[in-house]
Amino acid sequence: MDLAFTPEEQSFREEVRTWVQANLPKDIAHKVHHALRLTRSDMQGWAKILGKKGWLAFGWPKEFGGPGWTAVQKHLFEEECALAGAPRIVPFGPVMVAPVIMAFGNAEQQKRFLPGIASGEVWWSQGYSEPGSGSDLASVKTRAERVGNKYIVNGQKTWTTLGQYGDWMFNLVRTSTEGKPQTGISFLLLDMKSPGVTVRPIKLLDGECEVNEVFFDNVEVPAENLVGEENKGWTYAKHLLSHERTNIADVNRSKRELERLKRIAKREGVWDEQRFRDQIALLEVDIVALEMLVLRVLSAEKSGKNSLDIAGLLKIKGSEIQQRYSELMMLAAGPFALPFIEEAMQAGWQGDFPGGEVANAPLASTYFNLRKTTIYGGSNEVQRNIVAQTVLG
Amino acid sequence: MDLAFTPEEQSFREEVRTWVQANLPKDIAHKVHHALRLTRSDMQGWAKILGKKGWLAFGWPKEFGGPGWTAVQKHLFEEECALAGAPRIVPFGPVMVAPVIMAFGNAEQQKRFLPGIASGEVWWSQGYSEPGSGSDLASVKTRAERVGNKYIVNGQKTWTTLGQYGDWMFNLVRTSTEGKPQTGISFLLLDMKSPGVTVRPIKLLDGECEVNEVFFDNVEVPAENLVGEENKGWTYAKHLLSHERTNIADVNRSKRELERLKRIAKREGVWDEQRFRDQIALLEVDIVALEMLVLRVLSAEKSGKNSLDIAGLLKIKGSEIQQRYSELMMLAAGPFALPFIEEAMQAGWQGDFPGGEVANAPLASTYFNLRKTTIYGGSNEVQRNIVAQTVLG
Amino acid sequence: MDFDFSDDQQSLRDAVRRWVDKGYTFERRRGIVAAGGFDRAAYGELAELGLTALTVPEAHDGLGQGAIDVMVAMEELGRGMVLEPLAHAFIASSVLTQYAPAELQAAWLPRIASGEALVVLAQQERKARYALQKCDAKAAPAQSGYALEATKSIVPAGDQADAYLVPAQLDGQIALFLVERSASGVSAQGYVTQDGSRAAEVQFASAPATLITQDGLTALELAVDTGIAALCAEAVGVMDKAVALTVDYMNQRKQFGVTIASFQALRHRVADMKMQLELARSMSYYASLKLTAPAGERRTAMARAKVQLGQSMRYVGQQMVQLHGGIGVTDEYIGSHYFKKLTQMEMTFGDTLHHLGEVSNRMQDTAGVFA
Amino acid sequence: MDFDFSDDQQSLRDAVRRWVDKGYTFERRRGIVAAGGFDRAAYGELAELGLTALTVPEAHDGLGQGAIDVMVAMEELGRGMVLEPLAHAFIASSVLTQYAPAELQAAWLPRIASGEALVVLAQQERKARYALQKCDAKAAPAQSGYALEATKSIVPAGDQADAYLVPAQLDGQIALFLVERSASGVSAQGYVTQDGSRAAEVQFASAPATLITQDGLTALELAVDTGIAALCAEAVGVMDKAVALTVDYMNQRKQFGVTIASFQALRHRVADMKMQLELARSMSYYASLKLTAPAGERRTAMARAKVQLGQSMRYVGQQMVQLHGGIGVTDEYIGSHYFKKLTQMEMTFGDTLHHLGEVSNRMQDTAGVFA
Repeated sequence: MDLAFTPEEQSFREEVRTWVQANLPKDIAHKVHHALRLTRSDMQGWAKILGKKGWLAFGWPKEFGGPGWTAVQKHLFEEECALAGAPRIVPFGPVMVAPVIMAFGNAEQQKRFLPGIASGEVWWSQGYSEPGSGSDLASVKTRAERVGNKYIVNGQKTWTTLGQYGDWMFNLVRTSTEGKPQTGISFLLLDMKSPGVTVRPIKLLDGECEVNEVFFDNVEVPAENLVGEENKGWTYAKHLLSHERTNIADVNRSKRELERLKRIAKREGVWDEQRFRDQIALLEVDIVALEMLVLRVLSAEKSGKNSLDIAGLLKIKGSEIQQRYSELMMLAAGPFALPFIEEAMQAGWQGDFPGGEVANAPLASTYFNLRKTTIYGGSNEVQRNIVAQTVLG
Repeated sequence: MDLAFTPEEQSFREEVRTWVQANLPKDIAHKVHHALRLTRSDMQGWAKILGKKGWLAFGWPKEFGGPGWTAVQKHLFEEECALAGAPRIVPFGPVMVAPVIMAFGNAEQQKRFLPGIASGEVWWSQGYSEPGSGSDLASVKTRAERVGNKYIVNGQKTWTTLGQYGDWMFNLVRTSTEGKPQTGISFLLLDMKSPGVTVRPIKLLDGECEVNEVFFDNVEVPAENLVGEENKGWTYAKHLLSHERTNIADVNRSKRELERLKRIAKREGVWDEQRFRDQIALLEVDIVALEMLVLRVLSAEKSGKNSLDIAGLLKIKGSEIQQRYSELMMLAAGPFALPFIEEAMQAGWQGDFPGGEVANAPLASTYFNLRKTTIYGGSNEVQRNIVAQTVLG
Repeated sequence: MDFDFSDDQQSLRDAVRRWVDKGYTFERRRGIVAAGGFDRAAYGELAELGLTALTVPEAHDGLGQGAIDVMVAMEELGRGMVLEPLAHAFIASSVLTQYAPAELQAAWLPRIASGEALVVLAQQERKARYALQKCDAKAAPAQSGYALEATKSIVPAGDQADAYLVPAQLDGQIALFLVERSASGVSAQGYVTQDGSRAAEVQFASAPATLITQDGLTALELAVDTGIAALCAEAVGVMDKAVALTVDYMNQRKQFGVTIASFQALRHRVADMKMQLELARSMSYYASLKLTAPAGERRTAMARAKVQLGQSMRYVGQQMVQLHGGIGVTDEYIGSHYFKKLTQMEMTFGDTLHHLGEVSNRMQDTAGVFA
Repeated sequence: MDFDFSDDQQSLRDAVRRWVDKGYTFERRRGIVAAGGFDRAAYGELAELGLTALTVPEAHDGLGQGAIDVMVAMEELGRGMVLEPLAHAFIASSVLTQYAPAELQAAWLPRIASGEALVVLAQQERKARYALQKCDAKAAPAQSGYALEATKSIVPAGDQADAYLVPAQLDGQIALFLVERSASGVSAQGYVTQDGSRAAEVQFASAPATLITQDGLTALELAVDTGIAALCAEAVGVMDKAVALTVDYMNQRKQFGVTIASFQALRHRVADMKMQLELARSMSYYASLKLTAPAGERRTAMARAKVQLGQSMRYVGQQMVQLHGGIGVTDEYIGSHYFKKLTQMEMTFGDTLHHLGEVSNRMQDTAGVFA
């Protein structure tokens, strides 16, 4: 047992750090460090910079053009990006659909889709959830009817994160109503510029439009965009969900935000109030414990000796921590977190923020926004079901 | 709306207070105030004093020899007893079986059993739970077979609180296995001195024997000891359980124990530590909120205008508060709550308690003992089921 | 000891609830938020219902009612998340009645009662957080009355109000002043807050001020306590509705072929929401019933109440969102607005940790409703 | 970064587990508790397993192993709730090795390694609670060495041990001494503690003492931190078993015609127990891995670990009892003993609130496993 990273791992970290410092645009990092709103071009701009370096596809094996990193290297890369204030990599392309295409797509599909994902040129969206189908994914109703060499798609997806920017979309669609709900699902890639696709942004409680409804009205999808076999999509979907949980703990980001929380507490005068400070201390313990849990998973992956089936724990604890730091930031500012001035959440705003501290502007919105973390990606209730299943049978 | 008690209620309180002060033996109050162990004669002694005054049956209507008090008067009586350090009234006779005998027993049974209960002469035990039947009471298996003018009882009861002192016992027994489990249950009164009755005390985790197993081996019970009709016992049992929940919040006792907690905190030097003191403050808020909840129920009973169906809430919150004050008492003493010296929990022990403060002796045992409060009387899980049922349907 | 409402109080509740249900729909509210978070017409309707006059003495054209009537009204306004800051009418009325010179009372109380004048407490300063005794605002004697130098933040409807109650330092202690918005040197910059209501930064530059009392801290404490009691009642209304919304949704939303109301883990969460709601309601009663107690007892009671309400609001709000899932975080759905309202209320008049400190500092040997 | 155990560590774990399962059954343990809570024979068996020698340097007939080996052993002892205070062998070995003069090391370390000498930390004083710097014990130079005046409480196996490590004031600062139980002026009054183990009040009346170090507070901090790391590991073993017992019971106990493992509300509680267990295990690794870090970093790490472990122990212990229902509070059932053990451990070497204060006071700008 050894807590230290190997010299090779440490020099890898140094390499990443140096590169990120040199290549991450300062204005973008500023926005991330202050929770200011990111534009499409902030997100895609950074994706393309990573893509050029070959690091947007950081989780891919070498054979598909990825760097072929170990689990520890991926962790270190993500940690350095997070601490430097890089935007979260939008996962739908490189992290979610790409592994499915690699595992189940044909050579033609791999050649056609993977390069655009790896370069950051093509923005992918996710078509999983539907209005009646949230935690219960197998109940998807969006129909895809095979007519000749096309599928005709009708139905509706929802909670499509950043779908308003999407070029392509991967979808779970129903191609059969026979047998168990799971057996009639197919995995379809769909050009969002196809006729019949309508995207309607959903305004969330923090005032931002981060998710969308996507409607399909007789959308024609070439049959060649079917991944794998018809009616086997549920298998691929599960494969994808297992990848979605990579870094689900998001502990690196929480470490960065803990530092920010401390800065806010100092600025707002509660750092020296024991009662408030203790709350930060409790969070600090939570974050260290979560980081150790993540490191244990990495070590198990690295050695292959012990498997640690605790993705559910990472999701639950990671999301609770995100909610808690945002809550404490808001409570630290107290009354001065209450003004809702949308423009003040944009970089470069020159107005007078109440109390004079514009850095307080996004605190409540972030708190509101992060309520999603215990709902999406498999709600924490579903995660507890899964954990209980592994423990109790 | 008015928070103050009426002048009549206040003078009633004065009357009770004066009487309790004059009649509650000092040595018993001392034990209660210091959580020292009570003997049978402490408990029965106080019961007989109350019985002589006519107040052991304080919840009974006048027609059966009770004082006929209002809900508020009962509350004030219990509060004065609790604050003065009177032992809890052992409820199995006056609070539990008596209302069943009044409501469903015949005149003969009422004449035969009620006077001994009201005077405190006869100690009753409860025969509800069985090893396989805790939260699921309807699954009782103890059989009572009618043979002539007798029932032959075979089976086992458990968790019989203070059953080692019992003279009589009321039992749920199975007289039929037809139909739903609920329909074959009868309510039987049983002389514990009958041949074939064996009482085995169960030692609990705090070292005390507070509950018992009771075995029945061909115990003969005269048929005249059947309450109401055969196979209708479930109805009577539910009637009893509704009475069991009277004062289930136990807020008066918690108020007394909060005062004791503060004394302990001062003695142990944590009263001036903000971190510990805040925990007491949180408990104080909990207790005031619970007391208000209790007063609301009393007011509703008094006026009959609004019914407040929140017995489950009183049980849940009341028990959680009991567990919390005992936990804080133990934590206040910290290391000095760790010695387990049984004799030091008896009144008048003259030994040297570690650290010199013998009042710390029972703290951990009390904490351990009170874990029962979220389990018995309908576990808090069952209570939450009930509350959810009233809210969600 | 009696927690029944009088027939008059029941009628008051019915009238306010009717108005909220019919006159202050979610659509109307949404329009008011979009237009800046305050609607004078809606405030006028509150006045027509008699609410602005509720606690103004009859001698000043008010109804002379007490804290329980306020509680009833605020609960109902909470159910509809009414944006207009009626609580400040109760604050102004109680402070002016108890502390202001007769002529000041005569000048303002009838206008407060009629709804003609909206007078709000302008107390928050940047460095004060929730501490009432921290006050940098300064007053000095001037030709007629006093001149005020101050910056006050997050003043409810601060650019719409007609006058402010302003604490400021005078001769080494905090005094309380009344300043009209139309006075020279007063400027207000308004904005919407997280719950959709309106607030403003208000600057006082040598603004002419009328002294209410030199015993300003005591008066300010009464003002805030009046606000806390009203807020507790309002929060009960908000939570009552939040629980009802959650129950409705859970009985309708299906997953895995059954309503989500059938999942035991979620049912227990609802039981805990109900617990928090009823504890909160109990402590709201307590706060209103203790509002007329001697200052020390009153302050302790408000701190206790706010600790319970703060915990309840956080739990009920967060669980409401969680039990709704995705729909619970959308702007379109009414529930998310209840959550934001509860969040803001926890941070108004002192948050939970602040009041926990108050309770902790004020603890006595014995404790209970009557101690 | 590697959390795998070496083959030797795995063998160690297997050996200790075998002994616990076969040699330290619940029945034997119950007998030891009834007989006073300490069994020298059992301690001898620990020595035979090599555990008392684990961290003693090879030069002193020890095995010269490190904190991870200790962790492995303590986890397994925790699973069996072993009463004999092995952790104090590690404490004595680390303190003597790092602070004692050579001749003192030579005199005691081999005997500690062999199990011949049980040396325990005697540090608790009535007024100190968990503060290490509070110490009323006094030492003064005497003919040969020092004379000690002290009363120490809750000393583990205090009337069975062969010697004590005792902090005491000397020349205005805390120094650390070794005192033999057989020395004149030493008297010990033993008793059983809540978890069934033995402790004693130990009086030192002009007792002859040997100076270990004048830098006693630093040595005491190392002693306590060594104890904390061992305790964390032990607690993981206790909790691991507690969760397993609960799972077994839930899959067997039926109510309403089904196993109680089928109730979702209870299942989620088990998921939370598993969460607490794995967070605790992670922080136990962290504590052991940080035991050799510089003192400041080490102290911070131990405080963080103890906060997590404290929370975990309380949750797992309380839930274990609750999920068992009535059987969980009986003396007959093994589970209640795990609960009592966890309760006592939370209050050993500083409770959760104490260590939260340590974490709070020690916070830096950045935080994480490597900061």
